[in-house]
Amino acid sequence: MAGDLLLFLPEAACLLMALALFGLSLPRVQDQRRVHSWTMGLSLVMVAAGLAGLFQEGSLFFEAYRVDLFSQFFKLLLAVALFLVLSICRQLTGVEERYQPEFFLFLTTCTLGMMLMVSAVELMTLYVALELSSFSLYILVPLRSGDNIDVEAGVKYLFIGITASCVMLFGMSYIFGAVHSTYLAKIAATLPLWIHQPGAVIGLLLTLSGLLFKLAAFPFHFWAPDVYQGAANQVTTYIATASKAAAVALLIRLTALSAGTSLYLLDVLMALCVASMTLGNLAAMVQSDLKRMLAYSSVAHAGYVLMGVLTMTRLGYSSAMFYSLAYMVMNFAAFMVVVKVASGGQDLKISDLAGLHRRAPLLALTLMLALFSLAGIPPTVGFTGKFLVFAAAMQDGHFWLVLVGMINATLSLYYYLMVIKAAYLAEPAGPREALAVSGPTRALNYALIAAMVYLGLFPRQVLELAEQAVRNIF
Amino acid sequence: MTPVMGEYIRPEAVAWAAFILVTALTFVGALIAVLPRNIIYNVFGLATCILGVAGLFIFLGSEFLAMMEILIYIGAISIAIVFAIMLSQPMHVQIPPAWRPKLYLSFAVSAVVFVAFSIIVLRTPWEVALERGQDWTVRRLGELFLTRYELLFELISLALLVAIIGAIITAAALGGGRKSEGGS
Amino acid sequence: MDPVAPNGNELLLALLAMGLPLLSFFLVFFVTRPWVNLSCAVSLVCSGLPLSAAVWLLAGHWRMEAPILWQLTWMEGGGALVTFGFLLDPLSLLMLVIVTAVSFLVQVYSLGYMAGDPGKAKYYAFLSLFAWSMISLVLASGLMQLYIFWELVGLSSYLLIGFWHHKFSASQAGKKAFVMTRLGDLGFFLGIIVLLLNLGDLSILGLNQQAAARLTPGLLTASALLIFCGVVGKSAQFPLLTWLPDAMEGPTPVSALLHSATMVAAGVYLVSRLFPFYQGSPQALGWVLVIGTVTMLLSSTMAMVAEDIKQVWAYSTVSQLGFMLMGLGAGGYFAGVYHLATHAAFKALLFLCSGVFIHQYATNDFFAMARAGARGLKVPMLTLTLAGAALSGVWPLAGFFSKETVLAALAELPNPAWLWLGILGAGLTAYYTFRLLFVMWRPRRLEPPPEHGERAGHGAHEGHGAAVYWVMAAPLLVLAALTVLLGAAGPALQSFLAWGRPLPAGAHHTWLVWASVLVVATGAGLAWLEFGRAGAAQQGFLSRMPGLWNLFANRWYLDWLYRWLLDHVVYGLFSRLFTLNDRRVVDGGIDGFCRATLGAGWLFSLLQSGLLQYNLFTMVLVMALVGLYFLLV
Amino acid sequence: MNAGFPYLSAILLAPALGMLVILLLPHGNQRAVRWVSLVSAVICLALSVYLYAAYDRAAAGLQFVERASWVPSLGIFYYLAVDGINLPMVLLTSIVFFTGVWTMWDLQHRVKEFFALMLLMVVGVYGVFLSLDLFFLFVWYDVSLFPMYPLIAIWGSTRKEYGALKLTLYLLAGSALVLPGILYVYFQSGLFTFDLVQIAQAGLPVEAQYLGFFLFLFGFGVLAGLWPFHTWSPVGHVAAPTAVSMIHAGVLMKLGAYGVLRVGMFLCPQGLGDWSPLFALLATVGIVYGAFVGLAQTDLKYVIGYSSVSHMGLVSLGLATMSQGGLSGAVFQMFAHGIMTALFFSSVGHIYDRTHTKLIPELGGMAKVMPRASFFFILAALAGIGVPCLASFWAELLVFIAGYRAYPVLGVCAVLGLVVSALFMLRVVQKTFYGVKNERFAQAGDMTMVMIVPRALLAGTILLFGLLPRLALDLINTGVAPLVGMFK
Amino acid sequence: MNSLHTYLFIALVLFCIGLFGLLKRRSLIGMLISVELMLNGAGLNFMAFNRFLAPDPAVGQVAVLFIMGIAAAEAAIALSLILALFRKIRSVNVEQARQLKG
Repeated sequence: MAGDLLLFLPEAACLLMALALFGLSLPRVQDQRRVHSWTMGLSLVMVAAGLAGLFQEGSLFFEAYRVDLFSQFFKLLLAVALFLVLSICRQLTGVEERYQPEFFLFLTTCTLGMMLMVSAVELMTLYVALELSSFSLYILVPLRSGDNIDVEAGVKYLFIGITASCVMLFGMSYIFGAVHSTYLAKIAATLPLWIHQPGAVIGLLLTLSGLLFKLAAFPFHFWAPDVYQGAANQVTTYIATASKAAAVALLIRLTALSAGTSLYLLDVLMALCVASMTLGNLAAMVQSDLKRMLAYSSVAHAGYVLMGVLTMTRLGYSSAMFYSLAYMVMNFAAFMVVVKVASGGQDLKISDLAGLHRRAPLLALTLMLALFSLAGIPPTVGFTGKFLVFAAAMQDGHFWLVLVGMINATLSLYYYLMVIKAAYLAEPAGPREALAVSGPTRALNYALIAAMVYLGLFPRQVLELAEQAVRNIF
Repeated sequence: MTPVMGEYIRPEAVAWAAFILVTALTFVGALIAVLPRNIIYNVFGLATCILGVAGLFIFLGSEFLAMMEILIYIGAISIAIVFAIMLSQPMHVQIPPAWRPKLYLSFAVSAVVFVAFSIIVLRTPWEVALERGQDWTVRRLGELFLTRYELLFELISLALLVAIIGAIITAAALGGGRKSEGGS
Repeated sequence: MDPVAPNGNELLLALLAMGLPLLSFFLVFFVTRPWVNLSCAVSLVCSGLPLSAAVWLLAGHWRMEAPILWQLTWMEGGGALVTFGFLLDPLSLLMLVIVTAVSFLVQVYSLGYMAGDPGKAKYYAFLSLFAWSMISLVLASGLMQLYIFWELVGLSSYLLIGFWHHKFSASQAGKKAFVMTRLGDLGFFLGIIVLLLNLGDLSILGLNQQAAARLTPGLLTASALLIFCGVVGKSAQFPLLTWLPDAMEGPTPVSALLHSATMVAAGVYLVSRLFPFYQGSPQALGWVLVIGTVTMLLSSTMAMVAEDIKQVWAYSTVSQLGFMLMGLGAGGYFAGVYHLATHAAFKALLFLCSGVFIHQYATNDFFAMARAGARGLKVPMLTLTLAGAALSGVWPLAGFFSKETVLAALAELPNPAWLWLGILGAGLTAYYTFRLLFVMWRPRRLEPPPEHGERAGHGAHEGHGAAVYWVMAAPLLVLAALTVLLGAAGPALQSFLAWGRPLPAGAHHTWLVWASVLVVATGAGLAWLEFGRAGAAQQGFLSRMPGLWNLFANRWYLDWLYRWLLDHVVYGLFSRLFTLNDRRVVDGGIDGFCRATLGAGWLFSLLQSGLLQYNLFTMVLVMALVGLYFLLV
Repeated sequence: MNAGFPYLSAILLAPALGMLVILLLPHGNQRAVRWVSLVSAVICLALSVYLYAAYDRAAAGLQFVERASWVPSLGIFYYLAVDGINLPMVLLTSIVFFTGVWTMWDLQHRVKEFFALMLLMVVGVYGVFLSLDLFFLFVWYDVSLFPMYPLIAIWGSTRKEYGALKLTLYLLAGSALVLPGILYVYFQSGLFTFDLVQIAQAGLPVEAQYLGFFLFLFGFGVLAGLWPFHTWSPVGHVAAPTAVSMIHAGVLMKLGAYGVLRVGMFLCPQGLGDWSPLFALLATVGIVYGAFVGLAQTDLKYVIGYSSVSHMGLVSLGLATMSQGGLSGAVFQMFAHGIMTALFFSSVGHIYDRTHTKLIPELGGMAKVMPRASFFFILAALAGIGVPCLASFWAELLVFIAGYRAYPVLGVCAVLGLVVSALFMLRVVQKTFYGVKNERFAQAGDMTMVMIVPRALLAGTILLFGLLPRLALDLINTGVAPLVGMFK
Repeated sequence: MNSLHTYLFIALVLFCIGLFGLLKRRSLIGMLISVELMLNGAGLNFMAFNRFLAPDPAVGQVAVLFIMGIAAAEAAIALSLILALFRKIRSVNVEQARQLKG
């Protein structure tokens, strides 16, 4: 049982943290600082647990739960993402003070749901874990204080979410019908029997839709702009980083079921990939709200990830894994700046960044690097991620897809440059005081810059880890 | 039932009648749940439909599930919806008729989905499993919950917990006492 | 005649001649420019020594047996081998002496002429640059080297014409000269490439000896004509002749050096240099003859109506160059070269004399000069007359003999028309030369000498009038001596140029001598009637024919044609259209594409209408399409 | 392989470290920023000159090789080496970099950021020239491009934001073709290595070369100013600050041509054959077109921008001939044009600094006002016209010969373009520097001796290589020769 | 009545009616009701496959049970959110919640 516990270590830590936060949320009056410190401490423990559990392998709960490098990689990613998001929650101005423990609680349960999700190898478990994380987010989105848009965003998120989950369930039922099992391992084992059954393939596709929703890929992306804009900045950060990573993980696991033998699936995924990239990038060009723009850009990035996934090769999967890591780092860096600049928790227009280079040079630098990284400019991690994804697609012979991807990357540069322009060139209308950047934030900035460049130039270790992870998904 | 009766009303016929009844209940309920503009009819439609589905579950061999279906959907969900309706909108206010094209488009796209999926269902050679267990007892379900679906069981309780806390926070706290006259 | 390598002495002298002016250019331009006198001294030394070297070489090789060749690889790549070196043979030695001599004399003369000019040091630097390029051109052992220095000569010309660049016309003229000669060089360059690609050898000796044998006649003619395009540009032949009169905007010594004696003669030199090559293609020589003739007549007519003294000499230069080309085109190698040599002497002299007047009276109009009392300046006036007589071909001056040889060469041609045209040209030359001389000698109204301050020509040089005058006069005397003496040197030069062997003696046409003397006398007499005799109106017969007068004064509307072509075709059509295309089509297309992209973005963002159900509708629609697609596959 | 001191890495690292140091310097310490930049520039220059001298021309081939595995699973190598093609480019970069830093010495506005970005850009440029690994080549290629945006948009002039945006998007659109091309080649070669030399030696399937060259031609061609994808270049030149224009026109445009040569032609020598007529046609159109459009411009920098289009067309034409002479000429032209344009822009930069205008009609008689600046500009113009004994003459000579040999009609058109370019260069010189001076600028002031140094270096280089072309050509010929062998 | 396809069709009809409602209804509560129909359709599918094909008859039942649980939780959250929205904009009409767009 001790071995089992070790296998379950990250989840256990997360659960523990959730319990602790639940306890913290009970008293009527809380000291916000203390809660935050506790949360940070606990999430650090979680990161440690994630690290400790990185190379564990095994299976739990009657084969419904599988611990392997693949899942542990993503768990570590999730733990780190949670830690990072919590680290910018010190001044939680976007959320009313008395709900802050709950806020942390839901972040934690969401993370827990995703951690379980990446390890789940049984469809129902997977589904329920997915719902657990979704529920937490449904609640986190409208927790923002102030505007009306938060609830509206929450409602839209919820309805698109439950529609997607209905579709997903419907698809699962077809898979169940065709394969007679909900265990991924069995499904994969009987691949030749079902792959040419229309019901099964459609079922798989519909199942994927739930994950495409999480990933905000076309056509399940409609929530993204609204939620990004409507939710509190920190929540948006979380949605933009952690939940994407988990979605990628599941997408890989589920797509891998078909082992690349269904041309139909490939075609549909390619179409969605192209549509996501194009639509996201084009729509992002005309945005004036920074978070909304980043939302559309996340739609485009969902397309890039899909490009890696749809190749259904090892290189493709490992590149998608790398990309999700890259995406997490760079997107977090961008949102961190958003959170810091919008210190009142308000929404941030792109034009509000004017004069940032003087108000906070370090933040401006981080933002610029993050945006260049998102645009896929070397030597940042975003480029390396894109490069790997494109390489995977090219290896599979999707020349045109790569071309479209590159053209899209160029398009995307336009709106990223607009932001950089605002931060570096535009002068604010009135005098704005310098932004105070605290020591830890400074350190965080340096760390992020270093991470973006280091991972961009030295992808070797992570890449090898990812390759090792995808070698044995089932 | 006497044997005499049995000669007139054969079990198959009864079963057929019952099946048609539950199917009709399901469809009619579903339509009522969707079509009328008055929201309270829709809830009744949902309840009717649920009854039909519960009947279908019985036909499919699981009385337990039928019971749970009624319990959860009618007992919990429908009631909650009714409360929500009462809290949210005055029932006598008629909602203006819908924009026509939206109706047609919705119908068209749903119909296309229906046709497409029907053909897919028909084209799929659904295969029967080689070995089939026959243990339909509730006991077996309970066993599974504690063994194979242990994690699932825990998970769903966690999910429900989260949902409840969330619902409390959202419904009780959000918007209450704060500026509330916004919106268009 | 296989070439031999130079001995140490020859090598040293030749390299000295080639290298010193370059050294002087760098020294003066980059180092000594702030010290004007030092700069002049450096430059003078560096042009005097090459002159001595040239004379030494000429004297030492008066009876040379074989050409002396020395060369280094300058650049190599892609089948093109560019050598740098020198080829000493009679022609190049003769030309070297001419170039260095005129160059040195002009530099001496400029001491006075440019006195007080703020850019004097720079001027000397440019002169040195020119001397270097010209000497290297003359001595070039390969066609490519010749071409390179040919271009550099053009560059020096550009710099020197535009030397007073604050004058708009000067910079305009410089530009025009550069671009027009460049146009000709285009052909020259293409000709070189044709030869290079088909022959693989660009050495002058090789070309002269083997080209005719190794090239097909068509290619030979084509390349010869292409190369001749360069000559047309550089020697201001028809139709590229109008830059040379404009080039008179430069300082007068520059006109003397570049635009009469040496640089423009480079074209003629090139044809002589490649004479055996040209002989391989009678068609090409025929074209040379035609172009030369046309040019000679056209520019003579222009000279007849010009009132600017430098313009007259410029037109006459053009026409004399055409005359040389006629000689060459007629097969008279010696005729062309001889006329080149004598022309260098008397034309430089003409310009330098005119320079004195211009310097003195601050005007270019010889009518005005005459009225101002030009004939009071004895030395220049006498030398001017001498040189003018030489130009007209008055016995026993140099011009007479060289002109005779050319006419003799023309007389060899089967078609007598060429000869008559040549004689007609000689008559015209005599007419316009004497027209000028008579005007100068016999002004109608003598004005009182202008106030001292009014003749502030090119700077403040009042202080040292006499010294300046004599510095300028000394070179005149030297050149005048040459003008007289060269006539007698004809036979010697002829045997020198023919490697010491007597040329096959052409028939000596006594009647020809008389005919030309008669024509010259007629021309001069006409000029006397109109300009010289007492009571003459000093109005040429052409002024009574306004149509012709306008045609001649407007240079046969050649400039107008070029202007029109430039304005309407180059600027108005090509440049404007290309620019419009660039703005509207190429760049506008890109901008339009970007706008369209943004528009597409706007359209897509409309999908996000805020209405939840439209979004759901899209989702379902895509699902339906995916389902349908499956059915179709 | 030369063991020993890693010269090439040192060249790459010097500006990179310089950038880091600058970033870490406290704000407001502008002196230190300048000195750090200058020191790194001097180090690069010294190393480049040393390499240029120390390269063994007799042995030829790749020298000073540094090769290490980077990501073994993908076959990415850290692979630096020089041969006769990229060594002149490295020298060019060093010279322009050094002079660029010196030229911007008096910059006052946001100094730290400027020099940091400039150093970053230079790192990228060195990286492209030195790397023989496709992955790294592309990485550095983009690294050299993206600092352009802030550099132009912040410190630029006329329509700077528009120009910066256009340039950046355009160039990265070009790289959108290059990356698929690289990946395509990577997989088509079947070697799973990004090592350019290996792929070139193994040879690609001919069909793959066909598509591959197309991608490289148009991808890199955009940066080389290939017609009709050139419009970013004048707009960008006009907007950019002096040093950026210098580096941009002087070096960055060469990256494009270098890319076509090093990647496109080395990897796809057979695919080139089918494209070369088109390539040559576009190049020639560019030559003539650039010259004609240049005629109509009234902004000094636009004129230079279009002359760059024209001159880079010569480079392309040289490449398209696929012959020893054409390639040598193209490489030499890259070098010569780089130095020449840098001189152009640094002179114009001075004029603009002093008069705050670069419109030709407003200027006039500048030769009187600032004779030194005028001298350098006119020298550059003469080099641009192709006056002998200045570096670009030799390059143009080789290109014309090769161009005429391969495509006689296009060759003649290209030579014709040269006359037009003479016309417009001289027109600019006449209108700007000669004629009546504008009294408004009478007190504008000439270059000081300190400011002359970088210009003199550039001018000296033009003269040196013009008088002694073998200094470059002997080297370039060795680099080009193996490639010519591959065409057969 | 004893055929798989019958049930699959019934489920599909339910699902599509739900879809139709989801797209058509403007009341958020009405949309929620439609979603419940869709979930039931999915559940019915599970049970149908369970009855006719699956090796272990418990699996489908378990799935349906969990679907119900999820549906209940979803309904709870959805209703509370709808109420919160109602407090803010005084309406449950989805067409009036359109501040977020573009």
